[in-house]
Amino acid sequence: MVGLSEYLIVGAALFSLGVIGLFLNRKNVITILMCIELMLLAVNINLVAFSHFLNDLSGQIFVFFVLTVAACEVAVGLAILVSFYRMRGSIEVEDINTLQG
Amino acid sequence: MANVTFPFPFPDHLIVLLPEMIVAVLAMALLLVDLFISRENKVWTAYLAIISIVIAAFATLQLSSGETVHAFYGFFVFDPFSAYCKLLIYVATAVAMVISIDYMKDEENIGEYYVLMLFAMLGMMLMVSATNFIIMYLGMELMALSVYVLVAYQREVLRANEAALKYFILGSLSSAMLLYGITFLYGVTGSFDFVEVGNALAASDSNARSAVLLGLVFLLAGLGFKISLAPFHMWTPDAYEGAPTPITAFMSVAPKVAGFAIIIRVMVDALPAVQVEYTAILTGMAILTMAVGNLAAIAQRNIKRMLAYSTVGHVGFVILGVIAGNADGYAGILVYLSIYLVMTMGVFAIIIMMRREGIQGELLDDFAGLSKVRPGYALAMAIFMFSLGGIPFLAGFWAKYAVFIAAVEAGHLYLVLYALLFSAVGAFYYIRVVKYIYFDPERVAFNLVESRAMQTTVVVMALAVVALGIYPDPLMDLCKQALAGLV
Amino acid sequence: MQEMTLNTTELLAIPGLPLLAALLAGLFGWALKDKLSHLITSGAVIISALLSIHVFMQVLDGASFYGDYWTWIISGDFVVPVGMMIDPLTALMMLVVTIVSACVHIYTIGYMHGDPGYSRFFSYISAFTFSMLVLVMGNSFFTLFFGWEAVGLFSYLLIGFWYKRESANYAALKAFIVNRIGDFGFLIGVLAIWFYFGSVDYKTVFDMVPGFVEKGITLDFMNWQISAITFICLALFVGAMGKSGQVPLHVWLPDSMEGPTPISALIHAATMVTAGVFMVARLSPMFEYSEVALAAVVLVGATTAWLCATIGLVQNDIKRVIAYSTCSQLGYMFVACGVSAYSVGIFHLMTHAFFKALLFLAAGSVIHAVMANQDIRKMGQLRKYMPITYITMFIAALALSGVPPFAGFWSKDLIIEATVVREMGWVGDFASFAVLTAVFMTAFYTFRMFFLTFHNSDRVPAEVKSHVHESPKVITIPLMILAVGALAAGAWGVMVLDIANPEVVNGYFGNSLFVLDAHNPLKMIAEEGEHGMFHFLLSMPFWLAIGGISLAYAMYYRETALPAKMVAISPAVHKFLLNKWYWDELYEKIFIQPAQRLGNFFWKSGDLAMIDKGVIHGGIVDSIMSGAARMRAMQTGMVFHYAFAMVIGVFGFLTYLMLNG
Amino acid sequence: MDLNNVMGFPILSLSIFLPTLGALVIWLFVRGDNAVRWAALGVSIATFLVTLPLALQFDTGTAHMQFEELHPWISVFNINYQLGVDGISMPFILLTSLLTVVCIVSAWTCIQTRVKEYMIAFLVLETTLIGVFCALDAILFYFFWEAMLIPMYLIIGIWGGKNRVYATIKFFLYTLAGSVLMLIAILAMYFEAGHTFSLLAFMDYPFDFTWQFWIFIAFFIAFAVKVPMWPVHTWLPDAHTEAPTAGSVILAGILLKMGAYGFLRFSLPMLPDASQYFVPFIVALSLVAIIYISLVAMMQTDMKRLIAYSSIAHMGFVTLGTFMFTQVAVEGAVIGMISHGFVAAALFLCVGVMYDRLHTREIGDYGGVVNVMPVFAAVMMFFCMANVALPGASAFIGEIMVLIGTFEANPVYLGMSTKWVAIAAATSVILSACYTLWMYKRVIMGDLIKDSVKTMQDMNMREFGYFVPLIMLTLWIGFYPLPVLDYLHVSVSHLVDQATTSKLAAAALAQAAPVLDAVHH
Repeated sequence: MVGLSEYLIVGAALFSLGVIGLFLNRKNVITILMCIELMLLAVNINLVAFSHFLNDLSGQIFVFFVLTVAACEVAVGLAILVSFYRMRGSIEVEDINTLQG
Repeated sequence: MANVTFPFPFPDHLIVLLPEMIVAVLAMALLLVDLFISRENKVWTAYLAIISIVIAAFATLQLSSGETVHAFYGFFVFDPFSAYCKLLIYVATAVAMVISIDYMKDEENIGEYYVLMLFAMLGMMLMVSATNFIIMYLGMELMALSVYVLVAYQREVLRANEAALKYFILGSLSSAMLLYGITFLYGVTGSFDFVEVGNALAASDSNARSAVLLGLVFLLAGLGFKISLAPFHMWTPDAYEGAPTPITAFMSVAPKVAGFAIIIRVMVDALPAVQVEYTAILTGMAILTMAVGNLAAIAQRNIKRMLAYSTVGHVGFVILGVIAGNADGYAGILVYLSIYLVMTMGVFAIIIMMRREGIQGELLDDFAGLSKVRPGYALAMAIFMFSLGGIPFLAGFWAKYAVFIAAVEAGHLYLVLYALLFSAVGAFYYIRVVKYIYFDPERVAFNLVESRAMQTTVVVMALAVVALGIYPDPLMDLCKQALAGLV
Repeated sequence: MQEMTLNTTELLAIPGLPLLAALLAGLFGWALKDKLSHLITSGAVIISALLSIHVFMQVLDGASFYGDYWTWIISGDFVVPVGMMIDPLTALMMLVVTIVSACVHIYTIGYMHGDPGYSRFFSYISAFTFSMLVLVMGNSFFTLFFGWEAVGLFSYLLIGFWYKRESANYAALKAFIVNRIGDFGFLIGVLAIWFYFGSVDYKTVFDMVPGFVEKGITLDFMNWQISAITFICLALFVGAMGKSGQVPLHVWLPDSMEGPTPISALIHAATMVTAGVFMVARLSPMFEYSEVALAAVVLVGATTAWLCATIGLVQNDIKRVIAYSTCSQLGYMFVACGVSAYSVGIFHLMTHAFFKALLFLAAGSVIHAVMANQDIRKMGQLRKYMPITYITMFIAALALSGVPPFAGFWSKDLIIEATVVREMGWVGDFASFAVLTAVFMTAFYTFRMFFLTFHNSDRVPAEVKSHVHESPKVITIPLMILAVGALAAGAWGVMVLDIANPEVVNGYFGNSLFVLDAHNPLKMIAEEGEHGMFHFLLSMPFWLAIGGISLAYAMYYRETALPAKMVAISPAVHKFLLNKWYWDELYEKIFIQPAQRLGNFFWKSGDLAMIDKGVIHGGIVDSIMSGAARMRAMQTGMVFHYAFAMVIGVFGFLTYLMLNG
Repeated sequence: MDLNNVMGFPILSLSIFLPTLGALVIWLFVRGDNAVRWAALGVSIATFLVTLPLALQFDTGTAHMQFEELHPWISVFNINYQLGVDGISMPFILLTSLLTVVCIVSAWTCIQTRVKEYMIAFLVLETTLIGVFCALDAILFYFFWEAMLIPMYLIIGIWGGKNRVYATIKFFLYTLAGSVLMLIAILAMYFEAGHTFSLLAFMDYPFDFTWQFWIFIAFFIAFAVKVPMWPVHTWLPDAHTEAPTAGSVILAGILLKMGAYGFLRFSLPMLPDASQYFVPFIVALSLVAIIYISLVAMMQTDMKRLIAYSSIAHMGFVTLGTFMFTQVAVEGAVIGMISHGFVAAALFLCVGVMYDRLHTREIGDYGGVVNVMPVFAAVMMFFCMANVALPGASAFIGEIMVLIGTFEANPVYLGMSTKWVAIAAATSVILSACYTLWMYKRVIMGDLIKDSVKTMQDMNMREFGYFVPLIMLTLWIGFYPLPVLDYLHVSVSHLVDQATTSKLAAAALAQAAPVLDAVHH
């Protein structure tokens, strides 16, 4: 029987992967976007799992909102990234470094 | 599924959403209208946007009766607290628009700029009125997404893009954390509603404790990010420096107001059961924040960056009001934010005017000798700086006073002592600006880009700082009343 | 018994007139011009002198005065009244002060003629006269202190009168600071008096002394105890030492000769420097009850008398010789007071005032004649040019040496006798030895100076010679007036003032001085044996004086090789004396330099290095700055660092909660 | 006839705000440097005249606050606009208004740049200074106390000497660091004493010892920085050296007094037990100030720095007297402060006069000034002698009273009675003469050798004019201090009563009260 904790563990693993990927990856910003998606995915798994085990629909409703917002977020993010690429000619994470100190 | 029964009577208080509706509708309308405004008359977009805000403000004032009114099945609340916060947000947005007019007049597609500000404002309005994590999240994302774009608005400026990118990446991370935290709270309590969460938490057994704490920490991380609490502040200097100056001004006030409002609401409604824990976490954050903000600001040469750190430092002071956890503390936060708004907008208005031919006007050196050429602006800048430093007869003193006294009342004497010492350290970089203005000889010519609107902004803000400094009673009274429905 | 009281207005006028004149001359000197300035000031002081004589006559007839005029300070119990106390002691002092001052005023008209600071000078000396009168006429320790400080101020101003001269400025500074060391003691004495007696006026305090002594109150410092009365007396005596140039605070007095000569006569011979003696005499009701303090007075006085006499032997500056003799004579006066012969001490003070003022003024006349040269090696044979000066100086020299019947003899002889008679253990023995040998030395150096100046060979430089002439009348008349004093004051004192009369305690002074019966030296002298008119022929001092004069005659009357031979015998001793026992060098080494080094150390190492650089900059500012730099360095600009910080933050807080939850 | 009681005339408010109102008028309506000068002079004189009735109508028979004004200010926090003076604060108000006039006159010609800002800064400064001495509400006190920093920062920074930026920032931060502690102490008292900021309520409230201890330390640091006491004094020489003449005058004349006034107003009456407890500590620091600082003063080569150090030494007497808890000593401390207000101010003015001519403060650059400036030399001699505390000068009255009070205080600390403290303090008699007169000798006396000195002109009537009132006041208090002492007597004896009455018994009672109640029920 798959219980709540298994779902949560999966969620936690995904979230951790996302987080770790976020700061271990120094190459490509796209990867970062994917990591963020991964984290949101973890959130959604959590929500759905809780929703199911609590018998409460609102969690699943929230998942839809999160999905929608995530889509918007990616759209905005990619737009900014494109704009950045035009100016900098690179989307390497280590090249995002003019502002510091 | 025919017998759908609403758990509540059909929403009959939709009227309290009137300001949000006005803003939403007018913002979208403005997006269309903007297409029909010729390039030369783009300034009208700004005026229309400001008018929209004025209408919304008017609606808010009309609606506010001192009562607490819920709408949308309790997803939304209109109470004096949210009304006051919204008014602050209106003012901040409107002033940011006023000081944008000159700064942004050469940009392309300027119409969208103001519309985006309106949307960001709408997001904040939702945040301050949210009584539910879902609404809170939506408001927050609406605000954040709009601001990401605004930061990157000058597309041909590298650092603006970079700032936006960083802000975006970290903002997304923080959203994810926030959501992750919310899921655990939901898992323990089975609700997204603040009050229900609060009740459920109070009733929850110790088995769920680690889940609650996990949720709490992630939630605070997400909220802390919005108001730049260390260690979640690191986006702040970069985003502030890269953003167009009016947006920096906007960002350093309006989202902070919304952020603090939502933090107060969450703490009061949802998390009283874990007050000890969140107080401990916030204390830790406050200690870090005050140190980071005030120390790092000393080493800055760019005034926008310096002000970014100064914002971080101020946030460290403001959070004392939450730590205090009493009505005085929350009122103190409102006082602080109101006064901070006035001071910051004034400072940024002057900074914007400093951008002149070939000079960004953002370095401290660029201010050298201002007093000899433009004594009026110099005086205003000095007033703002001393006020930010918390020296009395200027309003900044009362801002600090209002939160500190609440923290002392709650028994956080040492924390206040720590805060006061760092406010003394912080005074150093403020008076250093005065030093540039008054004591140093001028190095470059001052051909300031002035306009009536900017001048008015500076004068009004300076007068307000002095007036509030001498007689802050009405403001304090107002802020106290604003808390009537909340606590 | 109804006592005769004195006219208040008259009493007030005595110090008041010089003050008024001083203010006029000082503030409006630029408008008054020289003539009016000296007329106003001299006139005021002469009137003061006449009034003083009048007062003195009345006092002789038994009149006295005691009263407060106003209150200076009131604070809680602390009340400082300001008033006057006129009794025989005061009256005599007033007499001496005003007469000498009047003579000096007149003398100054000639001496300072043409000086750019003419009216300023008159203003100063008039103001000084006022201060000195306040000092002697006051009825409380505060008036005494006021006068004390005020005379110090004017002494300072007058020593540095010729402000262009570096040496004068230095001397003025030195005089003031050394005096202040004395004042430090005085002040402590006053504090203690207030504390123990709850009053600062003489009468109240004096009345309480016997009862106070019986209580045997002591003062503790750590584990060391000292009787309160001794403490008070010693503290006050430190003040007296400073003002009266007693070893080891004597170093300023010879240097003060940098001032114009009238000043040396008035302030540094006749009046101000005797204030210490006056104080001890005035406070005899207190000193009498402290054997330790009296012994200290004797010890210091005798040491000074002897030590300064030895230095005087070899000095070549005419004024310095006289200055060292002043120190030495002041030492005599203190010895007199110390052996409880207060009346004799004051008597010597009076005679000394006349002959020493005369000596200085005559010396001034000489200096004036030889164009401001003060080196006796460059004088000689001056008697031919300035007979009046010569004669008056001769009188003064004899008086100083203690040759009868000149004034100095009477007083000095009594002092020596009293010293010898009084039993004070080793202090007494030392004092007897010192005062006796000093007589010899005094006579020797006085006449050495005298002969070198007026006899011996003519060593006056040629370019000066044409200028040498007798001084004008304004200078010689005061000399003659004082010469009368130097001649007759001693005899007058013994005859009129009954100083030597063992039957009447304190003679003329009566109750104004206080002597315990057991201490009364005059009685002891009387018990020793009958004193006839020509008793002096049998006394040692007389013969010592004659011996000193004779030796001086042998060595210096004509130009001889003796002095050089003497020097050759023991050059070290000569050098030692010539350098004044190296007191200045000693002070330089043990006080001035260490103080400066300490000041520098405190400043450089304490303030600048330790506090400013160490704590403020190195500690606080640096740590803030390095904190700022570190914060700045943490903001690397790398997104993954920022994200990492957030994650660390989250896990940090989570860990904290889990551990403390 | 008491103006206040009869007519309810807000004379204190008027004194406080008249200068600022004047400054506002000058800022908005007056054009031209000379017009600004005259207007500022007019305002300052008017303020002085307004403050005069405080002295004339003062009731010396009561220790109660007089000319009281009480209006709610910030009702949320129970902060009131409460003003009032007693015999201790009243003289300082007059001193402030008088010295401001002197400052404005002294800056007549030597300030040529930004005259208007200068005058406005001084008038605003006057407001804050008078406010400090009038305030009877702790927050109001703090308000004025801190507000003073702004004009002072600008005065030193804009019109100061070469190293002015360092000096003014140092001054600002030193003082600010001290005063934040004062704020925390005030807040702590607010909660302990039942949500009031009234100084009078603080005085009556029985704080227990722990509270007193910590509050005292916080206040002490704030006041000690201002006084300044060793070792937090190092801002003063720098600030004085770099400040323009009038800035030094007001700094020495008034600002330093605020610290000692704070001790008298806060520490002694509110925290008597802690004050007693800390006496040995403060006595030690005072003696350090008197001896150590005097020695340091002696070695200075910069005249203003020397006088600044001498100020610290003299303030050592003030703190010593303050913490002796005897009527004489405390009155002496107050007189000492007033006197120092004249004397140190005048000495700074003297240096200013010379500085205006040669633009150097180095002692070595002068010498023989008396030859060309005889009148000035006389004036400076007068104030040097006053600085040495010669009797007849006001400083003497202060010092002797402090010494008398110290000598008779007579408790035993560290195995030594205060007699020995008084004796150690009395060494100032010697040391002050050393540094003051040595400087005088090197600067004023001597032959005219330096060419630059030869060009100096004697004082003009304006310069002489501002010394005259200071000379007269120094002499007046020196010879006839009774009128001033009359103002002090009742207030000081009340203060001494407060300071020597332990609050601990009452505090214990107050803490026991609930317990007792519980027992009864």
